Amino acid sequence: MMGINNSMSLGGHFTYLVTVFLMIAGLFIVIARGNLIKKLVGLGIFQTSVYLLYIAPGKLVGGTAPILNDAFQVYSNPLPHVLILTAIVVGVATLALGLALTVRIREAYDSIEEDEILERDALADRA
Amino acid sequence: MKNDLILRVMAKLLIPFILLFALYVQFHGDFGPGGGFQAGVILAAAVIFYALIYGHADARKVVPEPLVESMMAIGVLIFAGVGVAGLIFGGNFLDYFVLDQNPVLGQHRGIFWVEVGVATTVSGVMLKIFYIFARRGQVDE
Amino acid sequence: MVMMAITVWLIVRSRNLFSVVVLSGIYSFLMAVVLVAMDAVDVAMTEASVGAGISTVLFLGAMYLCKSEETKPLHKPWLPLGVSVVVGGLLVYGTLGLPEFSDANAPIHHHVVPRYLNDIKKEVDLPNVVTAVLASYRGYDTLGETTVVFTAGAGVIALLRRKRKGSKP
Amino acid sequence: MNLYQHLPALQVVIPLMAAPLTVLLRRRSLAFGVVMIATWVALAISVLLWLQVNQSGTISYAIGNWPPPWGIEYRVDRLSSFMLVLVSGFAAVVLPYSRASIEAEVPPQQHYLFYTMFALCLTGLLGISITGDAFNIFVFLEISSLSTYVLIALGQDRRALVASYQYLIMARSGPPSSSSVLVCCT
Repeated sequence: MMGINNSMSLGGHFTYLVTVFLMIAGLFIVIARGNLIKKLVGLGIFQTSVYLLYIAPGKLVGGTAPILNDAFQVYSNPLPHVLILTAIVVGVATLALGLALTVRIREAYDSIEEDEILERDALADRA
Repeated sequence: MKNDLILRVMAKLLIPFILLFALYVQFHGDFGPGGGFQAGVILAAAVIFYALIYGHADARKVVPEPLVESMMAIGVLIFAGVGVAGLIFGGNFLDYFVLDQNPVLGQHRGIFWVEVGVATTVSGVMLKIFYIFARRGQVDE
Repeated sequence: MVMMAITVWLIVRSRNLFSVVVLSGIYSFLMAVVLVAMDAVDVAMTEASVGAGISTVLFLGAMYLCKSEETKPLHKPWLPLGVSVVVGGLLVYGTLGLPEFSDANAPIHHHVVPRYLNDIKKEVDLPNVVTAVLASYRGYDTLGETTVVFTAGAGVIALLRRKRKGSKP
Repeated sequence: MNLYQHLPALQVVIPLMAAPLTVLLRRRSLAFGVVMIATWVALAISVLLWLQVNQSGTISYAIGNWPPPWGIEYRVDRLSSFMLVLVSGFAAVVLPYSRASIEAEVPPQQHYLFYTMFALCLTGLLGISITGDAFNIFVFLEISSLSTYVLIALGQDRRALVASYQYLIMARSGPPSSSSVLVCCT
């Protein structure tokens, strides 16, 4: 509820600003951090911010959840919900695969830091 | 953790309710929030909970791994099968209108089976991934 | 939402992977709360069960197999920071063009949705519009989604199944 | 029922159904056979579709019998039918020869999973080419890319793992950002 009140008082674009902040924070983690698991966390944040970006425009103040009932007239937009449900599922599928790859990398290199991995590759190439 | 009495008793109390809740989410998804995907995840969570308290070996006895692996495939086949059933009864692919004389009932039937397929695949995959991670850990340490 | 921003800030700062994972679970829960506030109950339920439940379990499982401390980065993060800020600036510029929050005249409410809301009674007759659209109108997407999950499962098996002795190079 | 009319749906669904079948069967020769049949049938369908489009113009197929803006539409025009022939043709040619090389590189109990992934990758690529719905492209893009990560990482070289991981990160950052741009633009 807090989000909604804030967004009302801040001229209607507050939601979008928070979304953008979350998005760049996720992007920053993905680019700047060398740890492979941390990168995946960043990717997750990046994705959830996109969910928010889709869901937020569909909300109507005074509307209810899109479950039909004679007592209500105004509903929030169901279409983004459908799309984002699918996107969440896809996201968790990718996450699982990414973690599996991380585990394999750690077994092959004994490290999950990007810099160390690149170093070891360079060493192996020279040898 | 395996021998903690409180955990074991609480788990025994809770797991049936989690399973029941999963079924509720599955079949009540048409009327309230919920659906196949959420139900599948909750179902998998119940078994994961069991595995955490009683150990992986016991969990594998209750829900054996080959079963889990086939569940993954069967779910997709159920879903695609509903689509092909639409073809066979003379409609387009995934056409639920033709599944019953009454098109609206046909829709209900189609959605029901589709959700069953989704739940089967999702719970199968989640469990399988959990089992595999758990087993890797045992080999490693 | 402010709490979410704080959580994310902590995630960026923290080096202990365990706390990062727990924080991301908290973040998912907060996200689910926000989604409920936005009337997306189905999505919120999924986000809570997936984001806070399954992904945390997966992360912990993976961390059990790897070590849980992040090393200090070798280079200064100015370049990535710059890139992120530029992208953020572009996005803020983009959002200025978006309709106001909760604007009933926005195009998103007029394209296909009225038909979903009005005709669902006689065409599908399920009260939960999200389920109806998901499983029927856009059922093919859901088939694709199920296949994605299946792909991930089979992929994890392919990557992580324990090898028999001697098959390793 | 007239099969000829349903070719656009069958084009994607046949390889899609082949994938879980391989997991169920689990024997690698059976899996190979199933995927082989599916691939060649897909090739035949795509050639038929190509001829059909050349004769009678763009085909539109409404999945689930919902008219396009509400449901998902498959659209086969000249370009996409050509892409279909190209993709399934490559798959059909590559598959028989892949058998020998995966026998050399992949541990034997993973062989059937290679074929699963192959079928899924084909499904995804065909789905991307044929669909007329933006979100559907995203879903099928995910199918093909997830299976591609696995196909890359299945090899024995450990650098393949890192390459696959980087591919995953890149590809995952792409769609959300592009889709957010999409939202901002519309």
